[in-house]
Amino acid sequence: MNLEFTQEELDFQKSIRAWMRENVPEELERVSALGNMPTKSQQQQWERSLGKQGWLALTWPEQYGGPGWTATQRYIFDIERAMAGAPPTSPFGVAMVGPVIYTFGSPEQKERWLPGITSGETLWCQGYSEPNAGSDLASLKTRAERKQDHYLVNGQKIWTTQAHWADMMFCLVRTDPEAKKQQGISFLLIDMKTPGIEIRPIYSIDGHHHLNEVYFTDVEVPLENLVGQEGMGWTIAKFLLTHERTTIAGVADSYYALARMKQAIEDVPYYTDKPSARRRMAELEVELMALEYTNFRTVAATDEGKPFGPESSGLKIKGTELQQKMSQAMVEMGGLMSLAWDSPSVVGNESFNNAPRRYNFLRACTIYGGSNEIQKNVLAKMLLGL
Amino acid sequence: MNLEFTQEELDFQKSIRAWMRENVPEELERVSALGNMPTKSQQQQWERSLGKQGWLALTWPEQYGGPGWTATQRYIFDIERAMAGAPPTSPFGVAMVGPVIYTFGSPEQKERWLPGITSGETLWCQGYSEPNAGSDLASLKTRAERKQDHYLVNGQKIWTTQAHWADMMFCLVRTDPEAKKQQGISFLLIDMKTPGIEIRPIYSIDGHHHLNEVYFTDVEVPLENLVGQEGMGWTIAKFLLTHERTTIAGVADSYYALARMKQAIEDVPYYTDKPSARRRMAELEVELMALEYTNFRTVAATDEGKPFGPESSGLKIKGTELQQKMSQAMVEMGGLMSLAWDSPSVVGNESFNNAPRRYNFLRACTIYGGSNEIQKNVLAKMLLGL
Amino acid sequence: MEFNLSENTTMVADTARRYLKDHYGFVTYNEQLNQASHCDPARWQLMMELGWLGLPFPESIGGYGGELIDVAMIVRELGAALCLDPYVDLVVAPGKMLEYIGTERAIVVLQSIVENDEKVACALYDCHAGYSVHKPTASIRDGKLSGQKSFVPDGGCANRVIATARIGDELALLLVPLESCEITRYRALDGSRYADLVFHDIEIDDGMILSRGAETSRVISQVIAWLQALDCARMYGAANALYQRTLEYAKTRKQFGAAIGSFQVIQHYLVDMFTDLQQLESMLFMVAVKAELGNAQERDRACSAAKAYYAEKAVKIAQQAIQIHGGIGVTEELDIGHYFRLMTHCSLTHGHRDFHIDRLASLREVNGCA
Amino acid sequence: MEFNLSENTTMVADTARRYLKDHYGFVTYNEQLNQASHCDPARWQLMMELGWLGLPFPESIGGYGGELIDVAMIVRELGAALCLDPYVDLVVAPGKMLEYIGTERAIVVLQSIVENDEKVACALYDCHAGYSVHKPTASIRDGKLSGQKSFVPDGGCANRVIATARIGDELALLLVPLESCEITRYRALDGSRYADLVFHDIEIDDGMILSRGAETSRVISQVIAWLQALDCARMYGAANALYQRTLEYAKTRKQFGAAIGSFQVIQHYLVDMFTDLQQLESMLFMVAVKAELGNAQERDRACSAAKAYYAEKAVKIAQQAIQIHGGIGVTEELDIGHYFRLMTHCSLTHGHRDFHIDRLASLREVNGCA
Repeated sequence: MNLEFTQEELDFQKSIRAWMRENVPEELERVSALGNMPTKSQQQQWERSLGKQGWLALTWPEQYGGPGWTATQRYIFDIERAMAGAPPTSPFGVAMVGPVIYTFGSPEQKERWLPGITSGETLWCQGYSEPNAGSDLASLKTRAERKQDHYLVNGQKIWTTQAHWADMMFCLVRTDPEAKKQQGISFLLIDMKTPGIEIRPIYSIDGHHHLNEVYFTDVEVPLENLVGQEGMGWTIAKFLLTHERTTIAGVADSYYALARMKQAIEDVPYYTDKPSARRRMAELEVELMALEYTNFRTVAATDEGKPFGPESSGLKIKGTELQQKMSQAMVEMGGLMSLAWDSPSVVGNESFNNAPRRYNFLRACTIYGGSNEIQKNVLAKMLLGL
Repeated sequence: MNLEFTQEELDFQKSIRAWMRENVPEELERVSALGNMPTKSQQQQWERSLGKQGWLALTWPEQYGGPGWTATQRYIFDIERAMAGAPPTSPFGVAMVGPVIYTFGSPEQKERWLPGITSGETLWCQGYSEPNAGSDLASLKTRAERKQDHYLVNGQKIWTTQAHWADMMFCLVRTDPEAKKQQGISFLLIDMKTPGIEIRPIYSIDGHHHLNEVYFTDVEVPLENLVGQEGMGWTIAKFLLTHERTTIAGVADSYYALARMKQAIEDVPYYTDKPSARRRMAELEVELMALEYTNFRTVAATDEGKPFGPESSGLKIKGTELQQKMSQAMVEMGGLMSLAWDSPSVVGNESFNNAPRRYNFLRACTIYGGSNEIQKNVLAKMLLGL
Repeated sequence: MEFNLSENTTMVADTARRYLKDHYGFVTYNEQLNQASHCDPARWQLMMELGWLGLPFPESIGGYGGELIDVAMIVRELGAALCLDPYVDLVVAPGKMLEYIGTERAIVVLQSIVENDEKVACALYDCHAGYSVHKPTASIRDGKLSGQKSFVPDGGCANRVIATARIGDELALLLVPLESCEITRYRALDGSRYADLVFHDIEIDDGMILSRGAETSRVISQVIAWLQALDCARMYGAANALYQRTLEYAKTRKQFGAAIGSFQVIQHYLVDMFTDLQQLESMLFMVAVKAELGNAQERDRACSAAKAYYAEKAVKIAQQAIQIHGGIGVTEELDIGHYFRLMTHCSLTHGHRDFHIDRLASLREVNGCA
Repeated sequence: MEFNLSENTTMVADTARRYLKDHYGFVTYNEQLNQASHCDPARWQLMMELGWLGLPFPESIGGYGGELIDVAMIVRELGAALCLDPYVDLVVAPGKMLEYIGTERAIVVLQSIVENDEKVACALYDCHAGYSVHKPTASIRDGKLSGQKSFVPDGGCANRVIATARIGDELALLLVPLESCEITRYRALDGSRYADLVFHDIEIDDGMILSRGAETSRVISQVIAWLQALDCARMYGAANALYQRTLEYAKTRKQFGAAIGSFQVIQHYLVDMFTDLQQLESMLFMVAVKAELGNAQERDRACSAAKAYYAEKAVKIAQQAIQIHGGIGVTEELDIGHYFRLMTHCSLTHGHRDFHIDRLASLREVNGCA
């Protein structure tokens, strides 16, 4: 049992902290400090600067462009990144399609797609959900028909985050309509500039445009954009679910949010109820510590080459519940200040003015990637044997 | 919309309050003030004194010995009873078997059993649950075989509250083992002194003896103790579930508990955290008010001769949840004082010393009479149409 | 005790529901959301014809002598319809303020509101003075008003505001033309139009002082109690709409080959929403009666209990409505998310949960319980 | 970072588990529950042979130099077995107190504990002074001790107590023979044996004063931190036992023709218990390491966070265990209800949830967050 970082890790932390201090753009810090989301260019500029350092594809094997860090180093990096006010990197390239390509892809696919991910040049989006395949993903209907030299894709995806930013989409499609539910599904890479793709924005209740519907009408996708074999889509999707969980709990960003919360209260000259706000923050901090140390255990186990233990199974559920709870606390502590939705000037305190946007946005975090109810169903079956 | 009592009701309240002041024995008040349960003789003495007034069978038609009060009067009575430190009356005779007998019983049965209930002389217990028929009551196995001039009863009941006090048990038994689950069940009255009945105490985690197992070995029950027809047991059981709900939420006793809680905190000379205790009590009071006014609506509807509306459906769930929450708050506010389980002298404060017993006892209130999970299943089906 | 709505109140509620069904849908709402003024003249005219403008006020001044419960039933329907028409902000709030002030001057202004001749808003809060309405930072010195007001719900269309300010140690209510203030307008969380005001040494003549001294605090408290009750009414309308829509969705939305309402966990979520909704309705009846009581203790206890309860339970209903709807629930395209914002909004106006729990805890000290 | 138990600690835990399996079952527990003394000589002898009496103390004084985590793993197993042997109360608590005092006199007493020559308890709390251990009401005047102590966990068998008292403005730790006190003995909520003491002008000679002055407070705080961590260890053992038993029950108990574990609501209850249990385990590791830190701020932050978390989540697990078990869970006949009482008990010792949240909130003010 040893909860301290080694001297090497502390040195690493110091160097990352110093780099962050130099390199996180001030405007990005400000975006984070207010609980906002970066614009496409802010996000991409930031990811490119990480890419230049080789710090983007953190979990990847070195041969594909990973930095060769331990899980502990990645965790330290994540803390320093968050506390410096930088946003998390977009998961679609680095955390999702990248590992799929270097695990299941052909040598040509690796060569073609991986460099754009590690450099932050290519932006990806994820084409999984469909209108009638939400929690029940295996019901998806988007059809990819194999023609002479291409797949002909027809159908519709929904809830596609950043589709309007993306260069590429990785997509689950049905290649065999005869096969049973999970079996006819394949994993396809689609260039978002291909004719026949139409993107319709969906505005979220934080007032912003993150999500989209994507319509495919006779979209021709080269055969070489199939990853693995036809019918392997479901296997690949499951592979992603068990991949890397050391930051899934969002501990680093939650600590940053807690720090912002405390700052906001101190910043309001006449804040009337500091003792009660402090108690509430202490309650949140307790939950955050429990999550943090559970997360530490997953990180430490990863560094020892162990498989994810049962302690990691609740990280997504607990992490998202806590994010929601914290954002709600922020809104409530803001009182009337939380009502100023789009005031051109600060009303009382800007962090509180912005708080409801984050609160609203985070309602989705217990829904996407498998709702917490679905997560619990799976845990009951897989882990508890019920 | 009128939330005031009429002048008549206020006068009624005044007279009940005066009577309670005169007639609630001091030792009974003390029992309640400490959150304890009365002994058999305390309970029976109290019920007899109500019986003498004609105030025991409150909901019954006057012809059978009811006082002819409105639901509002009964509600007022309940408040005054509770706030005077008197315990609720045992439900088994007055609220359960009595209404069954005057609704389904023969003239002879009415004449024989009802007077003992209205006077408080006969104590009843309820023989429903069995070891393998808890939430799933219809699985019960206790067999009553029809012989020449009696039923021969064999089997076992469990969780029988006050069986060791009771003169009589009303009992669900299986008279037709061939019939489908609910259909072969009958409703039988059994004299607890009949040979072949054995009572085994079950101690609860409050340290007291309320519950029992009751074993029947070749117990002969006269044929005339069958209520209604054979096979009507399930119908009768369901009738009871929809009967009178104006005090099911336990509002009166919860207000009394809240008052005791406040008193206990004021009584401890060096209580360190009064502001936080007061906030916590305010939170409980808010929930109690919501329950109180929902309960008022049921009372008022009853007086207008309306059937129970949807507002009454959650009363048991909400009422029991709140009782548990309040008793937990009491234990927690007591801090170390709540640890003195059986000290011969007061340690700090006697109400806090006793608090865990009530807290422990009340764990059962979300379980008995159909667990809250079962209640929710039923509401989902019956009321929400799911 | 009697919990039935009177025939008259039922009629008011039914009429409101029909009127909104005919004149205000989700499309209307979305249009209004993007408009700078929320006082649609046609609908305002209709509201006047329905008698809403006079409803909350005594017949003696040209009103219809309605009770708080009547107004609450209208506001409940406004909440259920997501309607942003600033009826409470520009009629009820300033109107009750003027009625309670009761001076000849005040009644004249009230009558102009009732007759739809002008729009008056209330400016009671500062930008960080929390919920304390009795200690404004704005003040009058040497006949000049300076200071600021925030969170003024004027629908983007008021021409005057009733504002609190201090004159020496005294609390006062002033009637200030908006054109004399520096104004920043913005959209509030629920989509309504708010304004922040700065007073730059505005000349105040005696005619602009509606009320001053001890009486003023009492008037404000009475009006705030009305507004707290109406917050609950609006939230109830929204919570009920959310519950109905979510139940319907659970019955029709299929996943894994079955309606999601067939899953036990979803069933229990919905039962919890339903039972909470019943209790929310009880609390609405309770506060709608008690918020107009003369006994300040009982009134404030009722208002704080109701708002604290709503801030927890109605908000929880809105959260669960989104969770059960899944992705579609967090979009601007469906009304669910809009109700959700409304709910958060109303849980923060006129005291959030902490404020009300604290007030109850201090009232208890005086009052004893039950 | 490394969360594995050392080989040595693992051995300590395994040995404890085997020892308890062989020597302590639910039957033993029920017997002990009704005994006036909880110091079974045979088991005490075995504990000594297992090295438990010396484990928490430095080798220099005849101990085995174990760390808090080693002791925590023993206490976890004691919790899991419902064992009432007052190992923490009569060995760890007084022993660490004496070790930290560190005077020759104190070490002599510590050695007599380690060698099983006497039983010493700690008397730190008053009957209504809450959790403030630094301001006892007992005091010494003119060489005589008067006042009282409550909640002294002496297992019904201590012969001396280490008690806090004031000498003028100074805090002191005294070693008082129990025979000189008026004693009331009783059973505590978890079934352990407690005593209340009254001091009637007991003559105190200098040899009875173990420590006085500023140092004393520091010593007490260090010991309390150990005890808070061990509360968590005991609760973890109980919570894990409850979870395991409840999962097993859900798989075997049939209602409506199916195992109750097949119902989705029960499944989600159990998943919540399981994920909470994982986090409880993490917090146990955390506090077991940090509660022996020299940095008082970090130590107290860790202890308060852990105890506040346990008071909520471990208690919730115990409540759910009963709810899922149904009727049988509220009886004395099954161990479930006994674990439930243990859990409530430990959530109240050495600070309840409110106390710890308040302490964290005030530490934050000094510390800043994370």
